[in-house]
Amino acid sequence: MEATPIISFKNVNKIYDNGTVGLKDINFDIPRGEFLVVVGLSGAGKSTLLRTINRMHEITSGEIRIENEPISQYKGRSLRLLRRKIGMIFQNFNLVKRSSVAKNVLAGRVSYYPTWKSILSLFSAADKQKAVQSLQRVSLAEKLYARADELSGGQQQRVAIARTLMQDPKIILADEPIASLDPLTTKTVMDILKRLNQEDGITVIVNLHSVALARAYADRIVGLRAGEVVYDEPIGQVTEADLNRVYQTV
Amino acid sequence: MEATPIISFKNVNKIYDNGTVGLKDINFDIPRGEFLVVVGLSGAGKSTLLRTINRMHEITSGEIRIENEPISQYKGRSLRLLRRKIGMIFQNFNLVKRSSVAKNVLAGRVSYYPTWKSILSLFSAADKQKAVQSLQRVSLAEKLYARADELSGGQQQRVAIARTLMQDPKIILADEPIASLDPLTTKTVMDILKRLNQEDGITVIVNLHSVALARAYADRIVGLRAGEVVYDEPIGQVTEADLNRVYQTV
Amino acid sequence: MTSQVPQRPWLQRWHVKPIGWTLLLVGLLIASSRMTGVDVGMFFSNLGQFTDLLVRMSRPAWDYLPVILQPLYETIQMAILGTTIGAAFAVPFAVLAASNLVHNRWLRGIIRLILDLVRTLPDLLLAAIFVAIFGIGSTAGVVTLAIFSFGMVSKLFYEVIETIDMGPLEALESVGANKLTIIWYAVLPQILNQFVSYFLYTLEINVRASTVLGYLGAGGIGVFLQRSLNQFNYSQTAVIILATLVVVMVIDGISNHLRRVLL
Amino acid sequence: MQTTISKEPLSLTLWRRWQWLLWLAVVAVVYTWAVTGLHFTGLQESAASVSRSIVHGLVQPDWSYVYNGSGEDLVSLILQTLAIAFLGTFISALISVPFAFWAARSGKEWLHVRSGSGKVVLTLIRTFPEIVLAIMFIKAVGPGSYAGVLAVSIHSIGMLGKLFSEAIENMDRGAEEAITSAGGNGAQIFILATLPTIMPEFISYTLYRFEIAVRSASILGMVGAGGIGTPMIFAIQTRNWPRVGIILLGIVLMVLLIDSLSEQLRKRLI
Amino acid sequence: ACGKTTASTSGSKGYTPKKLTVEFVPSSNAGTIEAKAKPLEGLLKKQLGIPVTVSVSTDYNTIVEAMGSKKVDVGFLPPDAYVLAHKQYHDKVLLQAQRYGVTEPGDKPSTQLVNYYRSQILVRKDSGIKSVKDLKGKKIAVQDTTSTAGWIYPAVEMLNHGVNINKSGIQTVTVKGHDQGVLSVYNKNTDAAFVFQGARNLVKKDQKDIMSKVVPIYTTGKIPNDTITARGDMTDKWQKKIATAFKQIAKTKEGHAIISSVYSHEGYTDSKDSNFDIIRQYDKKAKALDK
Ligand SMILES: Nc1ncnc2c1ncn2[C@@H]1O[C@H](COP(=O)(O)OP(=O)(O)OP(=O)(O)O)[C@@H](O)[C@H]1O
Ligand SMILES: Nc1ncnc2c1ncn2[C@@H]1O[C@H](COP(=O)(O)OP(=O)(O)OP(=O)(O)O)[C@@H](O)[C@H]1O
Ligand SMILES: [Mg+2]
Ligand SMILES: [Mg+2]
Repeated sequence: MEATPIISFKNVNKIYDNGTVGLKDINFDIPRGEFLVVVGLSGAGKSTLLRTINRMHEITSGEIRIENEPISQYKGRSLRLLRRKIGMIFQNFNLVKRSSVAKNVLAGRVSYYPTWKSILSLFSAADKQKAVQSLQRVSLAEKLYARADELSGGQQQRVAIARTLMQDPKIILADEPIASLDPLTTKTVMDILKRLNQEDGITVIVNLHSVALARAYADRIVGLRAGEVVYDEPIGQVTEADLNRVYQTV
Repeated sequence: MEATPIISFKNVNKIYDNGTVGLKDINFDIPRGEFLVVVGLSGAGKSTLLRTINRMHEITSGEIRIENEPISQYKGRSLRLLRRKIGMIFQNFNLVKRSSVAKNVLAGRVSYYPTWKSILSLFSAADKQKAVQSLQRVSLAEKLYARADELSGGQQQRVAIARTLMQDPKIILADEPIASLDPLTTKTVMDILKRLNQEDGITVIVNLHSVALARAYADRIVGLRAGEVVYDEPIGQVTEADLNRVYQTV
Repeated sequence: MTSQVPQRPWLQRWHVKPIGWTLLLVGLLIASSRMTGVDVGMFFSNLGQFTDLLVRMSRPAWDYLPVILQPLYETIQMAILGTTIGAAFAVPFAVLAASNLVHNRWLRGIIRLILDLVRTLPDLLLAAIFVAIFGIGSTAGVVTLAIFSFGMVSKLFYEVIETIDMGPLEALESVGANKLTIIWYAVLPQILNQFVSYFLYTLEINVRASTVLGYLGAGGIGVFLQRSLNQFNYSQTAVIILATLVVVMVIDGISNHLRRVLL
Repeated sequence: MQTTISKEPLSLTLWRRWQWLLWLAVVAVVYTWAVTGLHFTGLQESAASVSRSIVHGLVQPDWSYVYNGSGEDLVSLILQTLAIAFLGTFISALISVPFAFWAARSGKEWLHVRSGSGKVVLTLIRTFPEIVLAIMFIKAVGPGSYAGVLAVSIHSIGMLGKLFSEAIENMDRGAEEAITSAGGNGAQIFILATLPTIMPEFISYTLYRFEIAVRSASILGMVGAGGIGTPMIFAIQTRNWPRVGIILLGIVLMVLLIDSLSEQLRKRLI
Repeated sequence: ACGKTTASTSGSKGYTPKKLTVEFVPSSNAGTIEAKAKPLEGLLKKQLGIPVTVSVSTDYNTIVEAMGSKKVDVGFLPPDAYVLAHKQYHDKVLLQAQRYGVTEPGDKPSTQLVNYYRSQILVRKDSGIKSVKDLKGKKIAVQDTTSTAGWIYPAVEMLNHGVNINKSGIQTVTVKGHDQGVLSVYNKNTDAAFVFQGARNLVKKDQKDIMSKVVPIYTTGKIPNDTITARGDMTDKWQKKIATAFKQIAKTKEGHAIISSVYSHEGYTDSKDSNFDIIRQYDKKAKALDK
């Protein structure tokens, strides 16, 4: 397992068009099957970091490798195949509110279909079955035909996770998946992520504000400040004092 | 001090127009100078409880007394005077985003002025001075002339607190004042509330999701579930098990 | 792993709603095509005739420009005054018609009825009536545009007011402020920039409308548009259209800029 | 409690105050220009008697015109107006979609050349007088409501395209991102995320434009492009106020009905 | 819906309509007009034996353009519009409308059918203006510069009397519609107005005393009445057929009632292009006024 990391950052820098430094000289590896939590103040660069992994953002310099392949070379179809194996979960769920849960979940499968089929919603029976199973994994199968905007926040986030599962991802990126959820729902969502990590061996990377949650779920915590890694320790060695360093204002 | 409670609920019920039970047979007293935290799941009735205290919501039956006066009789000017002595802080700050911080803070003072004066922004020099002082108490005086939407979440919440201070309130009601703030800002805001409670003797009632925070700041914790008080203990006697009862799903 | 998979509701399984809507739409389309004698083939076979005028307009007679400058100014002036008067009257009505500020349903209902009625009056008819009352000229144009703008702006305004964030209102209410103060402190700052942008939007519409109003004698550039058409002098028509275009684009530009500045 | 405030924000306010004055000056100049530039005519000597006969005519509408089976009565012509507006708006909505994507500004493009040119084209279409359009179409397909339909459908692109493109600019890109990150290609993103997200606004704007088209279809009557407009203009020109009255009544009822129907539709669809 | 008009046009033989489209624009000197097309449709169909569609417009530009693009076969055009249509598309005048003449004072209809009308210069009776010469330095309400009765004729004839409307200190105010011209004099907004003879009748309903307060000081020469004009490429046979049809219609009781009440035409008389040379002359003179 230690052989090659599934993701590795080498001297990665990201400068936004307006000059804001998003990431500064990022260097670290993520081994296969890890549950990594990224913490940091608002604006520290957590979202930026996550989004460079599936090329939703382009980096300015350096190199990101996934399964030992530099990702900057991917284009068109190969980029879509890369994205297919990386599931992404968003803070605000990003569902099509007016479509049914079934449709939203099946949308996670689009990259397995030719365009015309997916546009006409001609999904195979097997995939429909898979959608039901994905929803069952997040205990939401009974909402299959409900419209997404009829669901509560926690339920919507679970639909988003089910959608991600449809991709059969090797990596899941979750950008503050539990902000604005209540403690109970938070626990449900984090537990599901942990289970996916442990049962299916999916590598999970989560951005969180809450240090308490990070300590409860992570294998390893990375702290960002102003785009730089200021902290990177396995969970056994995390101390209060270290984490406070992350939350120091600049 | 134990003489009369500053707020007391007697058999309070609140049923919304659409039939939802907001509060069910609420009975408890809040002594002057207490720091009370209300916890409960989403939809438990925390906001409803808070809002009945300054009559932003009307109750259906029962009686609420403030300083031994039943508040249901107030109308028009007397109601405005009641509200003046109760400061309210909102989860989403409720600032006028496009106005300056100064204007937002001074708005807390309007009930001391006749309409025409407040509309022409003819505030006395003393009150302008007071606005600066209020901002200094929340360490934000340097933002006096900034526009509210230029501030970060934590700064906006501090402006909202400064606005409340302008009222010279005897009671502060805070409805999830720290949701969606990062841990550092959360601490700042909660510390300010605690200081107001201890230094000025203002009675503070805060709705919170986080049990950890509740235990850190409260004198006493009240737990709601489905509109009912299921838990009411001074901070010394709070146990994990008790709190879990609050978070049981129904 | 055993939670229940629901039955797909009957309505959804047979796509009742989408099919129903589609049938209704197609039915209406067929009916109205019948009624208006739509014939797709004819349009395309006569495309040449359609473009004929465009070709004749493609050589604008620039020497006509000085002639139309004065009426163009007049059009802008009428539009500015008409829009301003209309918008000024619209503000109090909009406040009274907004359901989140006025809870008295009767008052709101009556105000809305008035606004709806005003809005239905065709601008052509207004122009004709005011020309009859005020005689030919700017007054009739200004009054027509004012009433037309009033109807339009008041609706846009109260819809904006209804979408404002009620938070600051609550905050001020909880501070103990009265209605007028609340409107001044919590409502106005929130809607000001939308008001400005709707004002400019209406101004733009009014500038364009005056090309039609001129037909009825309400002054402005429309008189010259009609004259050029009556003389079949399309190169003059082109100049008029281009000049109006410039005015509209300037207003559009100001509006975009202000929106960005005021945002 | 020391109360000094740093100088910097104060000087900022000073500039703001100046800026405010500057704006005020500009506005004052504009209004002075507007007011002094126009020659106002006061109330005419004949205004009273004219108004009286207008009011008299309006309160005593010409009921015989409502329906007489000739196909040239109020009811038939109002139906015709509705048909023109409906078809015209429908066609326009379809054509507007590509225009809207053309004119919508997106972060990526270079110097906004694409969206800028799209916006200019839409403005040109909007500014192009409906009457001239109607003449062009009458030349192509002959006088009648068909020409009216075409004129409405082209003219409406100007406004619908603008509204649509603004909706696209302001839309929530979340769902698009989700499909992108699931590996969807451009067409899949468009059909599965963009369209469902934007549809309610498109429909709502189309209904709004339909209401406007109903009201302004009367303009087309001026040039013989069908609808209730022609008899209205004739009645006005010959000062036949009872006739104007009944037409006005018809238009008001029609527009009120359309407004409330489309309000219902909007609620139902969104 | 308008038939295969283009297909049947072949070379010099000319165009034979299978289906006739007629468009109508009200003349500026009609007292009553109605936006009615159907009655005439029926009458013409009976006479010609082919389907007929009639439509109405308030603006003659569309008729001329539609005739130019062969979408309209026959148009009712005012004289000035005819001149332009002839120049652009070689359309051909078939008939001129007849109306009863107008007699002063009081704009009463005469008993004689004529194929011309006249223009008048109106002033207030109490204004002291007695002749064209008195108009110098005054304010005159005129129609658009394309209007025959509301600008061209009176302006040119004033020049014949030595008063150049553009030079003699005269201020012109362009108004819309002859009724507005009458009213502007009545309301003292202007000192005089150019209108067609009989325009005062338009406002008689609203202003009962119009005939006594506002009076003509000058009446111009004859202006040819509205035309019935056909597409230039129509065969002679059909031109004749259509002309005869209209004349027949005007003679029947039912037909006369309709054309009189809807278009205020009383009859039709044959016409030829040279009848309009007078208009062309006036146009030329009117253009020269500016120089
Ligand atoms: N598209 C962009 N263009 C320019 N600057 C950006 C852009 N997106 C983010 N930034 C800036 O980059 C920095 C890092 O942003 P990022 O969104 O990664 O922070 P974050 O840690 O996710 O914060 P949060 O907790 O608020 O989500 C911030 O200063 C932000 O303002
Ligand atoms: N205006 C209203 N009309 C009808 N029902 C309402 C209204 N406001 C709240 N409710 C209902 O009353 C119950 C209590 O709501 P309340 O807002 O007090 O909950 P809460 O504890 O503050 O929840 P949260 O943590 O989500 O803010 C909920 O079931 C809610 O749906
Ligand atoms: Mg982020
Ligand atoms: Mg709440």
